[in-house]
Amino acid sequence: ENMLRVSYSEDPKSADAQMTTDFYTLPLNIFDRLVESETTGPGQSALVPGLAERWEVSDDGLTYTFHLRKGVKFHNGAVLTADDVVYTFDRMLNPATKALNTDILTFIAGAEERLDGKADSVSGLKALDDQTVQITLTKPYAAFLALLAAPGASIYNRAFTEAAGDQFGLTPETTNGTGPFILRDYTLNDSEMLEANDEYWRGRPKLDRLLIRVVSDPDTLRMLFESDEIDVFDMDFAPTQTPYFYGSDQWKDHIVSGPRVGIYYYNINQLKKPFDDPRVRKAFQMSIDRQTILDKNFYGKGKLENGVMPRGLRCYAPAEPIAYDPAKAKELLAEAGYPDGVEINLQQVSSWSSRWSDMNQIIQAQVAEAGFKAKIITTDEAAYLAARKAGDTDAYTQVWSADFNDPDNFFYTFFSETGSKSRGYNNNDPEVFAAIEKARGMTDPAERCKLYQDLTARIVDTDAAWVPLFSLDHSFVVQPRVKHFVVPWNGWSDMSYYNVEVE
Amino acid sequence: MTTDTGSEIVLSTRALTKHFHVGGGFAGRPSRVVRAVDGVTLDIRARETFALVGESGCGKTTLGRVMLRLQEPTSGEIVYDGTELTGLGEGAMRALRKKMQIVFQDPYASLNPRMRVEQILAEPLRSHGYGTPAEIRERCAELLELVGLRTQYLRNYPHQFSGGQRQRIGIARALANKPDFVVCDESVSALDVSIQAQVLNLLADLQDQLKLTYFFITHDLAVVRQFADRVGVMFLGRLVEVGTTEEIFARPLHPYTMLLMAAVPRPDPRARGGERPMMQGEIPSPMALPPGCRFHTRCPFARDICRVEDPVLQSRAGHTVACHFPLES
Amino acid sequence: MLMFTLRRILVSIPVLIGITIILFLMMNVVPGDPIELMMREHASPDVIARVRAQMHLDDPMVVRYFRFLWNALQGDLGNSIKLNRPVTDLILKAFPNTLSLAVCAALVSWIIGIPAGILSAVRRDSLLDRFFMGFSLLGVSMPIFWSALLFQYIFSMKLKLLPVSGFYGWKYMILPAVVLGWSSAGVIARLTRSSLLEVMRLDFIRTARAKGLRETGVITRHALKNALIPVVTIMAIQVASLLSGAVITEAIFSIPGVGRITVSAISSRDMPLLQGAVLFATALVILGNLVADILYSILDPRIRAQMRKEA
Amino acid sequence: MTRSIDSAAAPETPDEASFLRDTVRAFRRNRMAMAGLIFILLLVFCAVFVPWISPHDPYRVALDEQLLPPSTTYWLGTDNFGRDVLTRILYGARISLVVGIVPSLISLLIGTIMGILSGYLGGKTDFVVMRLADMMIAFPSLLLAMVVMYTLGANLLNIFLALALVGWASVARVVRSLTLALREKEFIEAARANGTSRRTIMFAHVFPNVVPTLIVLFSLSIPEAIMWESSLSFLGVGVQPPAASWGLLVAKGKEYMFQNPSVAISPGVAILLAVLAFNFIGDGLRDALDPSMKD
Amino acid sequence: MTQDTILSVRGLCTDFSGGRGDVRVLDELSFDVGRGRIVGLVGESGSGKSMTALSLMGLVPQPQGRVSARSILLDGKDLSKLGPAGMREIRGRDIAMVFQEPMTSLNPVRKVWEQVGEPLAIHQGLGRRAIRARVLEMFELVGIPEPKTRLDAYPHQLSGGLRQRAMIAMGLICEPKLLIADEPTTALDVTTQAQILRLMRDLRDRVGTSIIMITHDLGIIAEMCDEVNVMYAGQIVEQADVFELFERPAHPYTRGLLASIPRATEPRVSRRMPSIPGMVPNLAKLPEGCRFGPRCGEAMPICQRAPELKSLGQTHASRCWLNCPQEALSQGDAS
Ligand SMILES: Nc1ncnc2c1ncn2[C@@H]1O[C@H](COP(=O)(O)OP(=O)(O)OP(=O)(O)O)[C@@H](O)[C@H]1O
Ligand SMILES: Nc1ncnc2c1ncn2[C@@H]1O[C@H](COP(=O)(O)OP(=O)(O)OP(=O)(O)O)[C@@H](O)[C@H]1O
Ligand SMILES: [Mg+2]
Ligand SMILES: [Mg+2]
Repeated sequence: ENMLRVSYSEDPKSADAQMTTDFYTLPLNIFDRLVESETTGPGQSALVPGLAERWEVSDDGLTYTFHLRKGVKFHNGAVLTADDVVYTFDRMLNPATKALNTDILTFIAGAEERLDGKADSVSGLKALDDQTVQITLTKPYAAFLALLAAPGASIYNRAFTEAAGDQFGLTPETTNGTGPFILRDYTLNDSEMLEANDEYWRGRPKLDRLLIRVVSDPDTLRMLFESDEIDVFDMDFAPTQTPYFYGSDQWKDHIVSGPRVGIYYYNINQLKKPFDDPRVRKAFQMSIDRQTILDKNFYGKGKLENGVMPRGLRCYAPAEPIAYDPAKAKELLAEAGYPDGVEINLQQVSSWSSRWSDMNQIIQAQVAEAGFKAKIITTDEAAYLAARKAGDTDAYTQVWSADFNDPDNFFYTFFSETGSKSRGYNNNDPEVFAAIEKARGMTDPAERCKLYQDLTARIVDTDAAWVPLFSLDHSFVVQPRVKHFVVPWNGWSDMSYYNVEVE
Repeated sequence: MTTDTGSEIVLSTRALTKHFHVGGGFAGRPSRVVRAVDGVTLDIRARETFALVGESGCGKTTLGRVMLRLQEPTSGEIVYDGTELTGLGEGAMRALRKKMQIVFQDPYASLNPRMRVEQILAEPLRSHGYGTPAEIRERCAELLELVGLRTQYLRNYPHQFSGGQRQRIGIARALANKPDFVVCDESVSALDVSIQAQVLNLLADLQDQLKLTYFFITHDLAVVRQFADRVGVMFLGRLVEVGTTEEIFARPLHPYTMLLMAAVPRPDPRARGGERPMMQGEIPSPMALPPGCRFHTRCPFARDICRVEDPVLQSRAGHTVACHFPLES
Repeated sequence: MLMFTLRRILVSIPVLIGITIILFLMMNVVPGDPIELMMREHASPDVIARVRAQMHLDDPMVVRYFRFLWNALQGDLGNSIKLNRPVTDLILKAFPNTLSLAVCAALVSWIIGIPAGILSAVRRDSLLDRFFMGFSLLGVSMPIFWSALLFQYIFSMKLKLLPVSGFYGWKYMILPAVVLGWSSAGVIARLTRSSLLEVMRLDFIRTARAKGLRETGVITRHALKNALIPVVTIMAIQVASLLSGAVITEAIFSIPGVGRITVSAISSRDMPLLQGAVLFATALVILGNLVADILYSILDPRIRAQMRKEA
Repeated sequence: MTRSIDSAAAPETPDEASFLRDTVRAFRRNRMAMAGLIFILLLVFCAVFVPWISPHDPYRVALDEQLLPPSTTYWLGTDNFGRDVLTRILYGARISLVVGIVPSLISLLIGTIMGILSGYLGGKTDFVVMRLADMMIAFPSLLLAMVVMYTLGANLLNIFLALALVGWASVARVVRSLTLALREKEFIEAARANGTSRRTIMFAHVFPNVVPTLIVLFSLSIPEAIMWESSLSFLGVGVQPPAASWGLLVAKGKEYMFQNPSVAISPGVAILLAVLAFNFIGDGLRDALDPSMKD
Repeated sequence: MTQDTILSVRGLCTDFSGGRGDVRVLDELSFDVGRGRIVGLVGESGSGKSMTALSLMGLVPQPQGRVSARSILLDGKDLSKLGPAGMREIRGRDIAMVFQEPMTSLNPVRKVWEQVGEPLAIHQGLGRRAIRARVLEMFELVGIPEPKTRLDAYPHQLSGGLRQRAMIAMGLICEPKLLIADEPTTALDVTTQAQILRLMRDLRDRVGTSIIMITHDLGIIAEMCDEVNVMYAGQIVEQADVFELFERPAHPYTRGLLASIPRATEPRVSRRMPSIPGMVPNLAKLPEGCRFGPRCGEAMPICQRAPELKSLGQTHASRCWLNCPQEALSQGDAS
């Protein structure tokens, strides 16, 4: 039988794209969006029409008019109309929904009011007729289309979704989309079974079925894969198996790898001593031997990054390299008034994958040479979030990969006024804030890219507000019978399996 | 009589009762009652040895413990030396314990295996604020000598002694605070015959020397005859007969007393085989007492009234007996 | 017997209430907000505040606790914050999996532990004794995740006898049950051994020997039943504790059981789910104890009489 | 004096053998227990003096020496950071032994006090204490430990707290039942008859008589605590790296099982041996302290 | 050994190896039991009475205990030459035993009739029905009231007296040649005790079983026994016909014992009772020579040497130098 078996390390908890920020495989396969971002090559994507056949953007960049594809049917047989689109977006902004992905839509006129409960509808959302949706923004936003291709912008059916209420997406009976697969079975913490949608408007997918199993133990996952109970082995779930598969004669030819539009970085909090001093931050940047970490801890599968944008992102351009120079770092520290070194905290969360604690341990050892006495602080996630919000952290390491292909997804997240505070950077640079806001509305792509590249220089080199590390490839091992397996452009584990085939 | 039994009463009980509730508990059905001691009225005279005899489970131990208020009586009075004990507070009772002591049956179980003899003897002294540590040590040595043990044993543990020696330590402990009244609960039953005599002799000597009163619980009638001044016979929580030892042994009035005495094996092969009367059947359970006289189910002389009416303890021919038809000698 | 059971259940009510109070306090005095945790930085403080209000999370603790208690008494344990499903549903779906794992594991531990305990008691201080005790202690001494890996590697990877992981039939049950069961077999073996040794010292064993009974007969007909009384009572409790102790096994063998739900409830501060799961697990332990007592009385006529009298 | 009859025949120097000495002798005759004891002593010695014994730094990161197989320099190989596994195991022994011992002591202390109070005083005290203990026993222990670790943070102190919380109740139960049995003993009754205060009775009579059992419980709860810690470490809420505990080393090493089995197996074997050793010691103590097993 | 001797023990020794070296708990025991006779074994706690019984039964705790004997002839068959399997055949069939504690000597979790009838299953391979019928018969024989209803009782449902009767029924069920009763009435009330003792005597009269009666109560000995062996510290110190023993005790220990028994039948003369000074010796630290020497009021210099059990006539023997005046005197001179 033509079934693909993949795995997830955790239960996705819901198929409702509005309710998750972590697990997109179900939404990507069950629903469609107005616009889709298609993987055109390793790390490359293009926006292509989805449920919207075509669209127009007004000259001021404020009004988007989408013309829906005719005859698209939901899994329950209902026909897609413009009202479904309006409903879907309104549902996301409806405070009663408690949706998590609202920032996709906050540019729409009236979105904030709706979110704050001050309005019963969103003024910027209009169904002009059955096939036409008009969306008005409060101000121009260059990446709006890209946002609409994000999984969170999946389109639901009004009647069905309203009836399902808060159970939408939790069971096969309460899930309904237009996508290539239909949810047939959902066993919490065990598996989800999807079946091909014979009526799919783009044509029936090549797979009959898609099984997503929840396997949380990396060793178990590897053994499942090797005993042919799983078709795709995601090395992100078991990074320590990388050398084994690359070295295995049996498997090394079945590795599918792709760059990830994502970046590993260290956050630095400028609110607290000693990182309030740019020299200390600079010293921190210089005291990390990134190449060694990449080579030894990540088996060399990736590239160093020196900017805010990872390779593959629109507007990406190589930035000024950061040198590994512990001696210089030591000098800088002394200059900043810490000749005998300085204590810093590296924050981590106990439930995170051991990758982060490994990295902290390595960096703890590396920065010691420059005089940073790093202490690793482990808390649970709730405490960590609270501390970060309160500006109590010194530094932590994380990865960010693109939700949509636009620099705004990175710059706004980290260095906008809200992002800088809530993520614990506190890089309170009004010029940067202003520039990021400005870039959002810029329509000339070249100019816009230039601005982002300048911002990179400002943030990374001048302010040393951020420590870029590297971007890693995402590797999968697939069983030989799996065909057309492609790493998605952004390098995620979440992907659409529409094009995959099994022999 | 060899001891000068005074006539003043040192301890008396009035309608003393101790009931145990077994089972039950909240949400359960009303629990069942064991009438371990059921209305015992008794006077014990100063410097006498009062023996309490009866079969296993008849309530001897319970009576002894209740008299010392080691267990709270269910009802009734205990008067010790003019003081009513039942209402006494914790502190006053603790103070009185100096004067009322107990020696237990099992010489193994009654000494804490983890304590040295010295600690065992010092404890009652300390509890009553006897004096300085040096004085206490001196008194411990004195006590040990009193019971005929060498003072160098002070630093030994109980398991290093023989049964008889242990029982002496138990006696020494009871005597630590110079009591007047000592309950001996089967104090020699666990000992070998040859040792039993030693300990009984010791108890007799101490009584003479220290003017003690013994409440002597035992089931061994032979010991009673040789050791006690007066005897109380107990049956299922009741005293059925009380009198001087000689009276009771020479002229038992209660059928139970008579049968009890007949049952004792005699260390004389010539005396065997004589068709002595023998009790039949089982002793009723203290949880389900029969109506009327509680002995009637086993009594060879029971008549109709015995099955209906419970006899009271009354004076008869020099001692007291609870029987509708006391035996005539 | 019925009265006895009823009384035991009554006594366990304060225990259950106490546990919910402790949990409630513990989860409430420490920082961390389930909504914030769920929404991360994606939601503005206003939105979070709104959601909190909607879920009555801002009411005073006492009010919230009594609301929980009141609803729980009516059989409603609320909705999981994180999974957005009724807690009762979640637990009832996951429970049969955990139960079958626990029961199978318990069976394994008895199959290993009881014979090992008997043999090593009978052959006390012999090589056999050492071997069996060592074997059952080995299970105790190996972290579960370690023995799990070992077994998976040997039986699934190398010998290809059993599936690695998952929960789709009896074959899938074997490895997790062996791993979990072996880890508690030592307790059973040790208890069986010491209990049997204890019984073998009793007078009636001498009586049995005085009849001319063979040693095997002495053990099987006289010693064993007595010796197993304490073991059986532990066994019933053990099933209950395995139920809640299966967290790691469930994770490694991808078993969708209660343990996994509970762990995620703890880390996401999902109070309704956590309360529900713990309440459930606790009730099971209490039930296990009750079963143990009833078994006890079935095995031991003295206790049976006692209970009949009490009830 | 006529009464000195007894002394005449009594041994001049009473049998010197004390309870302690008997116990030690019985224990020493148990070969498994002695082997266990020697192993643990050796382990403690190594753990204490490891900075002087081992030439390696347990925290040094040397990524070019990752996952080396056992060699003469690195007897048990190196881990994914190039740290010497043996040295880490010995440093881990420090934490694991402490984790084994401290919470056991705490739960023993609490459990003993609660158990004696509950058993001796009875009544309401008993009801309350036993319901508390029931709660702790009924509360799924791993979950209880996790709740503590998650809510109060993963550090050594909280591990102690969590394990003590889990452990005291069963100690209390055992001590209570011992106390109940002791309360009926005649020597306790004798103390009461002497007017000895309840406090003294509990302290001087009951307590010393539960000590042998406590020792056995202690020796058996150490391995249990070590296992608990490893479970917590596996779940990510135990001891936090770069500190090393055996549980953590195994949990971490498991990831490299197929690249360098020594990383996973050696700390596992350390746990195994230590747990077995403590178990043997515990069994040996139980046999030695149980007077009925003595001849 | 005559035709009428059912058991003849010669040179029975039992040793225990323990923590502090070997201890000889039975030292060269020799005695006979006549057919249909009741032979008493009396002595203080620890003197080795129970150990004698266990040695005869082959039930001495292994591996600490070792039994050896020149011969133990049971009806002509030498038990000391039988292996464990052979002893199993004998136990319960030819020799049976009744133990002291009727409560703990019965298995609490099995019905009484199963336990009482078990020897039949072992030695005669009877079926359950037949066994039940036999047990019922035995219950009637030992005077258990309402025997039918007691069959299915558990031990705890019976009183002490009934339990001891059941034990006796169990002992007699295979009609053994010899019944060993180890303190069968010590745990019982005086009145129940008297019933049981009478029962045992009646049974002997009716069934003709020989009985070894172990007790420390000389009263029971006087009631029950035909012959008596007095034990002291692992040895038989006096062996006599029961009348002989009570009327003419030859050993100072026996005399002391008889004197220190309180008597219920005689009025008190003095509260001070005659007693044997000192205490029973520790078997691991026996005195030189006569084991009773240190406590003996009549000890002589020769008592530094161990006396032999010396015959004083057909039915009497004693282990004391007083019974060998010549030797005692000559030795006394020599030293
Ligand atoms: N704590 C208790 N709870 C319930 N019943 C008790 C308790 N103590 C004693 N009894 C019961 O009270 C009755 C009298 O017991 P007690 O110990 O006083 O008898 P005794 O005459 O001393 O017996 P023995 O000769 O066996 O020592 C018995 O039936 C006993 O079972
Ligand atoms: N397992 C053993 N190891 C060593 N010595 C033992 C053992 N069992 C019994 N003894 C010793 O054997 C001796 C005889 O014991 P036995 O039980 O025969 O005495 P007894 O005369 O029956 O005493 P009691 O009247 O107390 O029953 C005692 O001194 C005892 O200490
Ligand atoms: Mg008593
Ligand atoms: Mg004996």
